[in-house]
Amino acid sequence: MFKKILIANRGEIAVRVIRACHEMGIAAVAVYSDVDRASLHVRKSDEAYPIGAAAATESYLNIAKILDIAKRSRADAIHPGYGFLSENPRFARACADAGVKFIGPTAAAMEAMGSKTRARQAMEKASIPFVPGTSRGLESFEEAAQVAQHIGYPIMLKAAAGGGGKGMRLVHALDELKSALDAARSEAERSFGDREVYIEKAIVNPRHIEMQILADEHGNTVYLGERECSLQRRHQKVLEEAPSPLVDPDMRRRMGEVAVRVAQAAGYTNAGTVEFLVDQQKNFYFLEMNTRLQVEHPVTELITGFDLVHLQIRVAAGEKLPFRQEEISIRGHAIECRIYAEDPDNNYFPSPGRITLLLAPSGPGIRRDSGMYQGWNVPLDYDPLLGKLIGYGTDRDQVIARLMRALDEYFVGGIKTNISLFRRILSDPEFRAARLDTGFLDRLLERREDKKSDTAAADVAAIAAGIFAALGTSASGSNGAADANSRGQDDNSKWKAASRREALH
Amino acid sequence: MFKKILIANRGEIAVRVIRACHEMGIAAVAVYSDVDRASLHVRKSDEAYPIGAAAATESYLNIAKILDIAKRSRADAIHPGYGFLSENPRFARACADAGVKFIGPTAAAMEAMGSKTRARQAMEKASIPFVPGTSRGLESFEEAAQVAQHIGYPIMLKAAAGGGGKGMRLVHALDELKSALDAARSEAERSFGDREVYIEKAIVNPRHIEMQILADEHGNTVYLGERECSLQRRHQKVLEEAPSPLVDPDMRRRMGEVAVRVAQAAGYTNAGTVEFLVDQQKNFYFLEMNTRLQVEHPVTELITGFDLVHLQIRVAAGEKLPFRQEEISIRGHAIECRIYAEDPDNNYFPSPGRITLLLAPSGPGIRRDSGMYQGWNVPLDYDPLLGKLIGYGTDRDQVIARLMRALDEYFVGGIKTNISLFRRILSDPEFRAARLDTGFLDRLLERREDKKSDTAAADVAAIAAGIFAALGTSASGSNGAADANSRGQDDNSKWKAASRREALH
Amino acid sequence: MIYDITIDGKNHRLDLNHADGRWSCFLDGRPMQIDAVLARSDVLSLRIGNMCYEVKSERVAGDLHIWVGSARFAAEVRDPRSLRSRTRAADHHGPRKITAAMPGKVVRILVNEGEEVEAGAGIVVIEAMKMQNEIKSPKKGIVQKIPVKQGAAVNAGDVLAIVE
Amino acid sequence: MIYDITIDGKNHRLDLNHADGRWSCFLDGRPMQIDAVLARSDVLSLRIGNMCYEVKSERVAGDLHIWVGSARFAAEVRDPRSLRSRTRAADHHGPRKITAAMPGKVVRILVNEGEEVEAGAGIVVIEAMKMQNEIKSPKKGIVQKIPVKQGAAVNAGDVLAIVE
Repeated sequence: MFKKILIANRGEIAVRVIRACHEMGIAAVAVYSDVDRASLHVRKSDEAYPIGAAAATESYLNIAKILDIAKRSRADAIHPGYGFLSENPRFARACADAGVKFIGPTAAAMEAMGSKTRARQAMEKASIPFVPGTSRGLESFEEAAQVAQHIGYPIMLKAAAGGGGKGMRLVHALDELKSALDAARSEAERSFGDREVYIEKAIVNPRHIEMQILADEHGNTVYLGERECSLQRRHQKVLEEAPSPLVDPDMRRRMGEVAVRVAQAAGYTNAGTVEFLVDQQKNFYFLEMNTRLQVEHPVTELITGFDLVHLQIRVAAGEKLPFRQEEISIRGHAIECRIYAEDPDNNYFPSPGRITLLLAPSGPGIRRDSGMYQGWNVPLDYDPLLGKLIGYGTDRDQVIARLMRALDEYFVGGIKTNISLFRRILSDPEFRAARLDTGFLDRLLERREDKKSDTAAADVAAIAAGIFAALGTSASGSNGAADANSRGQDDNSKWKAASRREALH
Repeated sequence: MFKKILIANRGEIAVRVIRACHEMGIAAVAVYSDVDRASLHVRKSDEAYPIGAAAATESYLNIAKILDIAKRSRADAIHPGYGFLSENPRFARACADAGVKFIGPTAAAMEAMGSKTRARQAMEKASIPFVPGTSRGLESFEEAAQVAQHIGYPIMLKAAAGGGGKGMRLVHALDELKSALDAARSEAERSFGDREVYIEKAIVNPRHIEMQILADEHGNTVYLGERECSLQRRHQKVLEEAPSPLVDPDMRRRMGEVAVRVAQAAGYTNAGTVEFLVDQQKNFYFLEMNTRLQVEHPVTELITGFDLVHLQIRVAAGEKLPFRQEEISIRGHAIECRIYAEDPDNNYFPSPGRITLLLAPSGPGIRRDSGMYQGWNVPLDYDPLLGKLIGYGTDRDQVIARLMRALDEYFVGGIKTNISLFRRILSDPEFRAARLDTGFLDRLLERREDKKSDTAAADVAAIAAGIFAALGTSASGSNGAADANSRGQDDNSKWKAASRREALH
Repeated sequence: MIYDITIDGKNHRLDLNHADGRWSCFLDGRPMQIDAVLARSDVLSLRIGNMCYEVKSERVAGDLHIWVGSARFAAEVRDPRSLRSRTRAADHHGPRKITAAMPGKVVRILVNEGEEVEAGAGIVVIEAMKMQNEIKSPKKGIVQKIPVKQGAAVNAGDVLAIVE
Repeated sequence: MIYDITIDGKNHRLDLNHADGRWSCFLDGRPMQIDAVLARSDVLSLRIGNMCYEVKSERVAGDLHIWVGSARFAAEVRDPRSLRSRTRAADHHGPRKITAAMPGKVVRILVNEGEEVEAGAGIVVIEAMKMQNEIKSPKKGIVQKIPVKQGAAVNAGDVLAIVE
């Protein structure tokens, strides 16, 4: 087993991996950019090294610097988390060259899956069902027009190197095709340095369902059940659940077996995710493979009882899978809410800043994976994911009720977060009935939230505002409310000081 | 279903029940004594009523006051938690008389199990194996001597009304019997107002294993697996796990079926626990039944995937059990650590006071049920249980490693706690090998903890102590450490103020 | 102590006094039976009658929010005896300031000082966390002043423009 | 700034200076490369070389504890230039005070003022959380003073007896 693992990441996933290391008796090495010295992953690490400026290219994306730290700290493996370098075959290869184990698939497997067109070619060979369309980049507008007519509109133009919705265009008819093709190509060029674009049939209101797989380095590959990831905004997932309410045991077995064949076709090792589009007739089509740990891996952990990061590390250390397919069972239901520093009143624009108060939920069925803490200044340089609230219950209704309860306990003061969005989603009748597709969230957000004016609660707010001001006033005096439970030590918010000044004026 | 439930308890269990109520859409009514206004269960309730002085007899044990609040608040049910009135048949009967549903068994079932001798008589009738001895109170010393000789020394003298180790004496030979009998009788009289004492064969180094059962009001009774509760100090449990490492599926089934027969013999409804002593040949003997929710119920919840408090409420509302015995399966392993406000350096004497800093663990496999918060003043009037840290893992080794990690994250500043004790237990080779019996903890505590002096860590402490003092010094000035992450708002600890004064002197 | 309190745009007058461990409270003239404990800084456990509320207080970019359970209210508290707060209250009727809702970088300025803009017209573009946000004019008017420069870092609450 | 620091009974001299966002640090004359961030009050993220430590600080009943990860150290910090701390330090050599480790009630007083006691002899019995605790003399000596009365409530740190 490894003695020391370098975590080439930050935020909640770095904390997640550090915890796994500590549970396995492995020392955890953190790296951090200039704005991340006070981050939770540094606090929780055993060793920590600065790696440069805030810009990711100077730090978390800088292969040479990270490998230099691996060497200086004598780490024998690197966990890349998700994002940053996690799906970069050059990094995987550089690790191998430097004699440090990359905890993930081989560079070759990544490359096979990294280009969507190459992946489609491989799947074609392995007889995997995928969304109809081309498996090669489009040569010309004429070819595009021909293919589109052949498979029928609407069609999707997609960047071969794509991800995160970049270089993607939905085309309803021939007259839109030319400009869409040009736009997709130039966006692909700008985003990925690769203008290759291909065509897929557009599936109307599809569901996005993905299958977790795990493969050891001895030829054993298993699937660990699916996740329902249809709730997306701007092609970014917001809430995920497992199992999918759509998938029955037979469909799960069929999708799982296809996912295992996809992984085997790519010579895949370690944890990975095979994404499928599912149409309204429950046909499923291979979409792409994510060659890393997913943000939403905890929902799979909760329903299977396994720890995927432990397993990633054990597989990377050369161990065989400790279970066979038939020993994996699914029990209960899990849902993950991605807590972002985003402003719901401002179109979910990122909202960094200092967290002045943090009340975290706990209790039965609640798991919290987080990279934040009270007093931390959320930097504005990275993805605004603060943490994840994951609920587990006997069934879907119970976990929904449980998350509603936990969301009511969750309070992140001083910055805007999307916590209120989850209350809307979880209490939506369509969501409760599991009528989900990738358009669900946009439709929900288009509807104005009917804020019923709660007069009683407004009265409570008025009284409380006055009491807060009054307590600020007599901070050093004696007053009953404060005496009943000695006052917090933490008192010098500007506002209180201000109201104190005013009251004494 | 109930609309409003009154929780006749405080601390972590009151919070636990409030959470279940909120998850089920039921309003939660809290009651609190004079020293508990600032307690977490009041903060989290929907309605809260003061019920009197700190002394439990004036508040949490006062049946008339609690029923008066139930009436005023129009609660349609009462959850008693554990301790206080939870096993008091007079209370259960008073609830029934007042038309409020008591969430637990009937008064009659409690009475059948409340007296240990009556319970033994019932078990005798139902052919349940119990520890050899008398099923009736001892009339005289002569009778005691006769019975003791018949079953063979060592024997245990036990109070019929007993609990918590009170009125219990281990007797090795005849010449100790007289004084032990007198002592047990007078202690039983003092503790329970009932001097009835009976004899049981003393089982050497027994294991204490209990079986969770659940019965609806329609005649259905199931068992939910066992808990290993051998780790006790002064007959109080400290750490519990499920499943028991000793119990295999066949033994579980046999114990479970006996437990169901015990419950049925008593006409038992709702959640309950059947305690067994297990000897070194794995024979198990009925010991007693706890007619309430146990402190350690979460370990059963984690391995079965059920929520016992939800089920208690549903059963009390007249619902049928939502599953049959064969639908209950056990997966993984769970361990609970009871976090007490106790001083490990002072023989685990209770240590109330103000919590100046609370860092709580989270992440994979960690559940935290707690009644404390930062800034709270732990009152000295009640049981010192602050909360419970419960770990879940794929197997026993993983959950032990996970709890070690979580204990390292756990920090309760300002008061003494027993957190360090769990590090000792979980890293003990005997514990890891699952060689457990009820004497384990006393043996562990008799061994001096070999505190190896860690010079490197002491150097770190020295430097940190200086930095804390220096930062206190320049609290309002600018310094890099503080600037890197703007200083906590919470700064006016006496100590810092003092070091500031000194430095400026 | 009397406070003028605005909750989500609606004005209330609160007469609040504290003596001998008890509060007396009149909200808009109505007597309210209250009992309050500051559990920790910015967290109040408030009983009104026997109803129990966990109330949180926060400032985001200068704005005071009061949360009753999970419902957020925009709040302003003024002590009528205070000259300072009266002056501040008057602020709201002057030219309209457009402030940054979060820290970020000014990537583009879309209008010139002196230019007339419609309500909803873009004024500046701010970038944070890899996303760009166009800050719009809240009303029709003349852009009096744009105190920020392209490329500048701004903090939450900084004034980006003033529209008269 | 120079501090005399006692950690678990062992004395250290710490020379600590902070300028331009960097610390210079000498522990018992050895130069240490350190980097510190106060994550929140009483929690320090401390790097020494590249090793990383989460250090917590607390006071329990007047005693300062420094926790390095999960290892607790008893600490005393004195600024040698401070007269006050010198005076306090001298305290330790006077008669021995026996203080309450936690709040509770005095249920019994076992000795009289002026009585001679052995080390380990019971002095008073304190009750808290339904348990009784006998407070013992730390040394052989004469009981100078017992400032508490039977039935009295005591707070953590209160002097229960002085043994000379």
